[in-house]
Amino acid sequence: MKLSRYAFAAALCAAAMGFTAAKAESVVHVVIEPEPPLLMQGLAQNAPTNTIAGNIYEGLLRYNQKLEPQPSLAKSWEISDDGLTYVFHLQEGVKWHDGQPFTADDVVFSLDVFLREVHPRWRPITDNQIASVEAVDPLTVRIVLKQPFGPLMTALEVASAPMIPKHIYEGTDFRTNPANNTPIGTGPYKLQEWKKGSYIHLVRNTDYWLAGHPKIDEIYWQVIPDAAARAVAFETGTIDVLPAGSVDVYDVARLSALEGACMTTGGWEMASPIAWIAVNLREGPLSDKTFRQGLMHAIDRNFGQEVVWNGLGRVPTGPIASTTRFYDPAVNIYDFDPDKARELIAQSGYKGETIRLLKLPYGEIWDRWAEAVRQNLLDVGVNVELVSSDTAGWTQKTSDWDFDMTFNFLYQLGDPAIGVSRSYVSSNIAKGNPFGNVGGYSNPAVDALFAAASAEADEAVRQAKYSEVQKILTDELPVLWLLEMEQPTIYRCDIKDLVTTAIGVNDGFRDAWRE
Amino acid sequence: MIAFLKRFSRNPAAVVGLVILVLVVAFAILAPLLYPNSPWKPVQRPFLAPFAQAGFPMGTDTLGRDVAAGLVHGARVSLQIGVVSTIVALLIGVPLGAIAGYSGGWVDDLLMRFTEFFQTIPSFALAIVMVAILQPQLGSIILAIGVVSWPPVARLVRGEVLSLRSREYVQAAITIGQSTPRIIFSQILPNTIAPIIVIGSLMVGTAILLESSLSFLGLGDPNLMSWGYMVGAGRTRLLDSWWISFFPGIAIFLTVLALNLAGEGLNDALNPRLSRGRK
Amino acid sequence: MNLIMFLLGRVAKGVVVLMAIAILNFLLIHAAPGDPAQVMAGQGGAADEELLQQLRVQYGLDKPFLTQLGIYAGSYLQFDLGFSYRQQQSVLSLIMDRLPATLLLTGSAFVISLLVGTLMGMLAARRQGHWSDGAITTVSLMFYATPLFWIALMSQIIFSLKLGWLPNVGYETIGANLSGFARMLDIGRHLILPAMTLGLFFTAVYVRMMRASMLQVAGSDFVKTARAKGLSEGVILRHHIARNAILPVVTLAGLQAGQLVGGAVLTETVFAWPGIGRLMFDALTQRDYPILLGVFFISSALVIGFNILTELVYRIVDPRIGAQG
Amino acid sequence: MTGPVLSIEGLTLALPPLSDRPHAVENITLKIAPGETLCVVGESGSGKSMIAHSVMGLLPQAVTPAAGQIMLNGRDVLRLDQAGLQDLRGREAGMIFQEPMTSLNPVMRVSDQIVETFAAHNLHSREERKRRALALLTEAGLPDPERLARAYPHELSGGQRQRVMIAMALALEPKLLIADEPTTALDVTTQAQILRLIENLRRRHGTAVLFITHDMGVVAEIADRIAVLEKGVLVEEGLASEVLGAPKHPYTQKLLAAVPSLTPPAPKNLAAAPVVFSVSDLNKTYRKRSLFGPTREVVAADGITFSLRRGETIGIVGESGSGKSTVGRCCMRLIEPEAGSIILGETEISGLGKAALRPHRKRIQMVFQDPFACLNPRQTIGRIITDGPVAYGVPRSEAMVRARELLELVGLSANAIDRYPHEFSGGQRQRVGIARALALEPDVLVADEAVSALDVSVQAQILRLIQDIQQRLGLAILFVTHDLRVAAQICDRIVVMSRGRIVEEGETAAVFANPRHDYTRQLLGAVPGGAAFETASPRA
Repeated sequence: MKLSRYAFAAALCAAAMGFTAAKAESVVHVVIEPEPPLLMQGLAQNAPTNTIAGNIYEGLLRYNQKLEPQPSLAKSWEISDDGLTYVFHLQEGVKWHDGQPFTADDVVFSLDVFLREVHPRWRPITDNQIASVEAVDPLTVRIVLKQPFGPLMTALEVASAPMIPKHIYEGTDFRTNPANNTPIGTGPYKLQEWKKGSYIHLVRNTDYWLAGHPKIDEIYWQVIPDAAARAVAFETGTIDVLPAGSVDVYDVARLSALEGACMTTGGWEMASPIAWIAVNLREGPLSDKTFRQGLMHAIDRNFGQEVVWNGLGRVPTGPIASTTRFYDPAVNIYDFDPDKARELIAQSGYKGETIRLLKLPYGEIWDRWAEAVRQNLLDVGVNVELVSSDTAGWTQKTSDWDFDMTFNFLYQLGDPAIGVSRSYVSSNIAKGNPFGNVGGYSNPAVDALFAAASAEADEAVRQAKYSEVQKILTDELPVLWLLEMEQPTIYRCDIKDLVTTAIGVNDGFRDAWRE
Repeated sequence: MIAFLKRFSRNPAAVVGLVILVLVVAFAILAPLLYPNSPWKPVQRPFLAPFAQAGFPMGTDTLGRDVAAGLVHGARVSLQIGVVSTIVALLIGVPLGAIAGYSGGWVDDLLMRFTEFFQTIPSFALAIVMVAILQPQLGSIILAIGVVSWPPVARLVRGEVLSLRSREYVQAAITIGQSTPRIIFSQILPNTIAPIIVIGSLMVGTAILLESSLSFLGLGDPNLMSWGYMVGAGRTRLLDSWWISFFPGIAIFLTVLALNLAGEGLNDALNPRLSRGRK
Repeated sequence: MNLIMFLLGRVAKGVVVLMAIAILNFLLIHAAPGDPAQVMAGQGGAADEELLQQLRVQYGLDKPFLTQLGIYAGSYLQFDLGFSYRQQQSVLSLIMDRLPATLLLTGSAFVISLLVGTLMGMLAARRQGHWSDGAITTVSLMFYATPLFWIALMSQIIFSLKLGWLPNVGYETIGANLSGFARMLDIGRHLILPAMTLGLFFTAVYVRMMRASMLQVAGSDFVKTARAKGLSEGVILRHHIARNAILPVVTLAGLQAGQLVGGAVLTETVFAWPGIGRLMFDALTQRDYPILLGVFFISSALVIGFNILTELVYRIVDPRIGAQG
Repeated sequence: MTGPVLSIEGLTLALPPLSDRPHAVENITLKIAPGETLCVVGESGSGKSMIAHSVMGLLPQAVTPAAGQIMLNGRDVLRLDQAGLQDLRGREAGMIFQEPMTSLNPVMRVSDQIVETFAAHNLHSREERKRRALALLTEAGLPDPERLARAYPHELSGGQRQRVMIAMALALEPKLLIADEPTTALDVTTQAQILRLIENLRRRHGTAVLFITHDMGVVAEIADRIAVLEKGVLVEEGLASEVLGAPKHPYTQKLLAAVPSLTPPAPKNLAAAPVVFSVSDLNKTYRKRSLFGPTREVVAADGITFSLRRGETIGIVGESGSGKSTVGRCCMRLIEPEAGSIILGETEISGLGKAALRPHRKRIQMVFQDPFACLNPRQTIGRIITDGPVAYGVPRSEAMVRARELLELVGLSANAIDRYPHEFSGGQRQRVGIARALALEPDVLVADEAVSALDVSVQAQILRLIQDIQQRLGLAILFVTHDLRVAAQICDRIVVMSRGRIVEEGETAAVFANPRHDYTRQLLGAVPGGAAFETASPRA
């Protein structure tokens, strides 16, 4: 077994790299759960797709853990002083996995045609902010904006704006193109085999434009549906990397303590997810601000952080995560205070109506959390009934506003204009999107502040506006913020430089190597 | 009746089963007295081992809830699910089987084909789909378990009715001019009660197991603390906090075991003809 | 000749049943709430009405219900099980990728449970009242009464984690690139735990059934005849009692094939076994109806297959059936 | 002078506690000489089968030998261990049982079942065993033994199976053949053949036969000596001619007296009585359809025509499969005939729908064969009897009063009304069944083998009761039976059926005295005991 593996590696290296000296092949086994439906990142941006496809596709930019833009397919860039013109210079000698050259035409096609049509997060940016995207020459792209839009520079990572090969997709029906099953990107890894239900096998792209990268030869993303089985698989050595959320939080400490196992909470700076309970503000007791404030005092958020999440994460103060820009701690603070909660709830005139709390179907920990919150609320006399559902049911109910309260967590995506405002502005009240303003919160002042902040080039002015928004929102409580989530990635310590960017494992294998 | 009790008590395993059942039912009934607080309420620090602290003989779970309280309250839920879903299955299966067996001919054919459909569709998969689509709630869980469990009942009842139908006393009932429904209800069904009770007792156990499997897949009623929920919720902690899922697991095991032992005892006691084989 | 006629008859009947099941499934699932277009769009992180409409048109979800049913039935008749919107692949090819694993798992669990179950049942019946009878009966009851997933997890902890004897997840060693006999061996090692877990419950059922059946047959007239001929108890047990006692067990096994295939969902989940049970469960949580319907169809076909198999066995064991047609 | 093959000395078999008596048999002493046939007779529950089983060491676990010894060829069976018993069985004694349908292993070929007897005793080579099996089948008089040897039991008729059993029992040429009611389940002609076969083999091989039976006719046919058993006690033993000719014990006398005579009594004059029930051209064919392959047909009734006058009893006789029961049930419309008319009084009931038929049902009632299956075990006797009148609108309380009268009429105590069927004996239950039928005050009574399952003494009582009631109420009775002795005594006219057709019909006395059809002659010739019981008659 060892021998054949070795021989295979040798053959591969010798043939592809022209190396004469045989070198031990390095293989990494990573858990992926659930199995992604598709690896074509332009069409699917769910978590598992992003985790794998970020190593197949690339965006113009990458971000370090301080969320500063770094070169990726764009080698360098210039921004005009008025903040309206962005010029990107592309890397030279970049090839698609099928050998075709990557040019500025591909960028224009991706941003202006492909993503505009299919990417729900990119579409509002092109439609509302961008005047034109054009290829100046094969290695230069110019983007002209309608008005200044600072967040553009944080919106060009691989999941938000992946580069799509024009020669494959132009003129076809994007969603049914057979090439969707054999993704072609420019990234450091190529899809070798996808054994549905079992594993996804990526092999290193020998023509990768960054010399000497990637360093790991093969990655197997293994599908293991049960969390307990995943923990055992890591412990028995079947698995090398457990991306965030793969195992029960209580297993994190135990697994990290194993010999040769390391843990990091890094790599989630771009996402910086905040978990909250979205509240349906349209009718009933929940439409009353006082009642919601009572709920906020009733929920023991520290218990959630300390016990349910076993100490991971921080209790948030408001809509903007403390780890991202424009965070302002000077807001209304809600302590765990059942007596005050009872008082506020009594004040609101609550008469014991049943309130349905929809669980998030993402595993045991969310179940426990829902149970703890329900118990908190029952303790102050709020009649809560849990509703559980599978992913489809949760999506349906949340996006159809068929809930009283629902658990959710949303990514901050580097800038409040992209990741935060979407949950609070009234223009985003639309059925069909579980990640929009599902509660129906509508406040013209908030709308105006968010709009002004996104169109403002001056950072200080933006900060002022965001601070004001945070004050208003923490008073009105359109959602009940529960936790700034911290996401532990567990891996074998001999894998180095795995988490170096703001999206961690999602594009981390470009630079990772194994001792 | 006395002869029946005598025969039943001659089977020690059946008596043990009955005793366990009585205990479980007693716990279920006395739950609000034994543990007046909600079993969902965290009462101690999490992961307290059994007997580590007085008053918590079975320790606490991930949120610091008393496992013993959950167990006692869970007995109510699990028994309720087991019994009610069995009743649902019987309500579907008994009339269907009786009609098929008594009518014969194309009615029998049609009903048995229908039963065959339900036996051909993988039952657990069907239960999952039903619960998922109707939302995991007590009602949908009971319905799903009932719907996937009735075919054996229908077959059993049909077989019994088929054999009873040709019995001479049923023929006699026809000749004395009794109406068909009357014959079914007064002559046939009373004589199928024994096997129905036996299969019913076994089905209660299967239903409890089925509910635990649904819970494991996240398809339990989130507002009810059943044993299945407890085992499922504690399963990831088998290694370091075994007691969280062990005690409810044992409870399920003992109850199902007891139902089986009692059911078999019942079977033997009701069927003295068959038990002759046992010395 | 007789056998071929029988097989043809059974297969023909099976096809009719399958068709009816296919239509029944379609009705059941479409009666349920949950808009597939929305679920699919929801996964993207954001969705608007425009996108939803695009998806509905593309997948025929905008057509009237009866038209959808017509299209569905028509394509099933041509062995076209539809196209998965989420996975961008035909349902048949998705299922066929997974089918071998499920066949292997359920097939071996079926065979193991039947073999072990009947053997243990025989042993228990033979030693009726002896301690070994008690032990077999108790152990089988234990397996019967313990939740399947609990046994699955315990076996992983014991055999994979603590003892390190067997792998705990998957169908084969991923990345080992084995072939031929080595690969078979590897798959076999991976198969042991899931097949054992899935088979245990049914083994328990068959043990008890076989034991009861043996004891009942032991009271038959022909057993008395055999004794009167001076046969030894061992011969009587093997040639007379066991051969007759196994008949109801085989019938039961056929009837329980549906449970076996259904039970695979759980086993496949815990052991990351890439079979159709998990495909179904994933499809369910995503409301990927074409896959869901396809899996139900194929697994029903599987159950019918197991039924035919047991009937064949029955015919081999019991000469009375063949003669009566 | 050789010693006895089997000698049973002071055998007492204990029953488990809580049984209705402490011992199955008490202090039995019997001997069988080589080549001799000893018949052990007794009614059900007399313990006769226990004796047969104890000789083979095949007693049920609950029954334990309490005293005595059983010497078989010098060995005491009761003191042998398992291996000793196995050696003895088959070699020293062979046994055949009552039920040919269940006594052979259904999933094993006939020859294999014989061959394994040799194998069990380590006799002969493989080929020799097969050859001998074939020879045995030939000797047992089976047609085409080559083919039958490869057959499975279900492919054989009852008589053929019993021949196989005999061949098997005699495979090792044992000194003793134990036959436990071997012909009870067989038709009368087959019974005669089997008895002849046993007799022939006994002569040829000098085998002693221990023959257990309840049928005095059979005893008269074959016994050298007779042992009479009453409730586990041996009441009389002696040479056949002595016991049959001059029975000493009252019980024996009673048994013999109960055997119906084959000579019918003088016919009643019924010419003036009106016809109350008639059947013409009744047809019924059973079809078993199968998806593939031909449809199987069995003609159960073909052009059946007869009519019944008030106060008359017509007997339908025939062997199993003759269609006699089908005709009986068609008359009740429990089975739907395909063609023909059934006229009850003035009404043609054959064309009526279910609902239209119901009001007429009360006028024709039925008494069933099985006293254990004919009463709902979960209903009281009162409920059982009154259900009929209640179905016709009589208030339950009123019906109960009548039920008490009926119970007295059929010879039971009126307070039986609150008891359940299992508290009664077979004969008593049959009386309840008759009371149930009479509760509706019918014109016609169909008795389907109504006395076949009863012991002979009880049978005589029930027959007497039926005749009695007929006289009192002027019932017309259709009496379906296989037993020609019974038919001779109770029927005014006889209809002989074979394969769904009536082969002969006439006044009972005329038919018995002068049968015209071959089949009738064959049936009469096969009645065991023949004219041995002429003096005894149920009316005597």
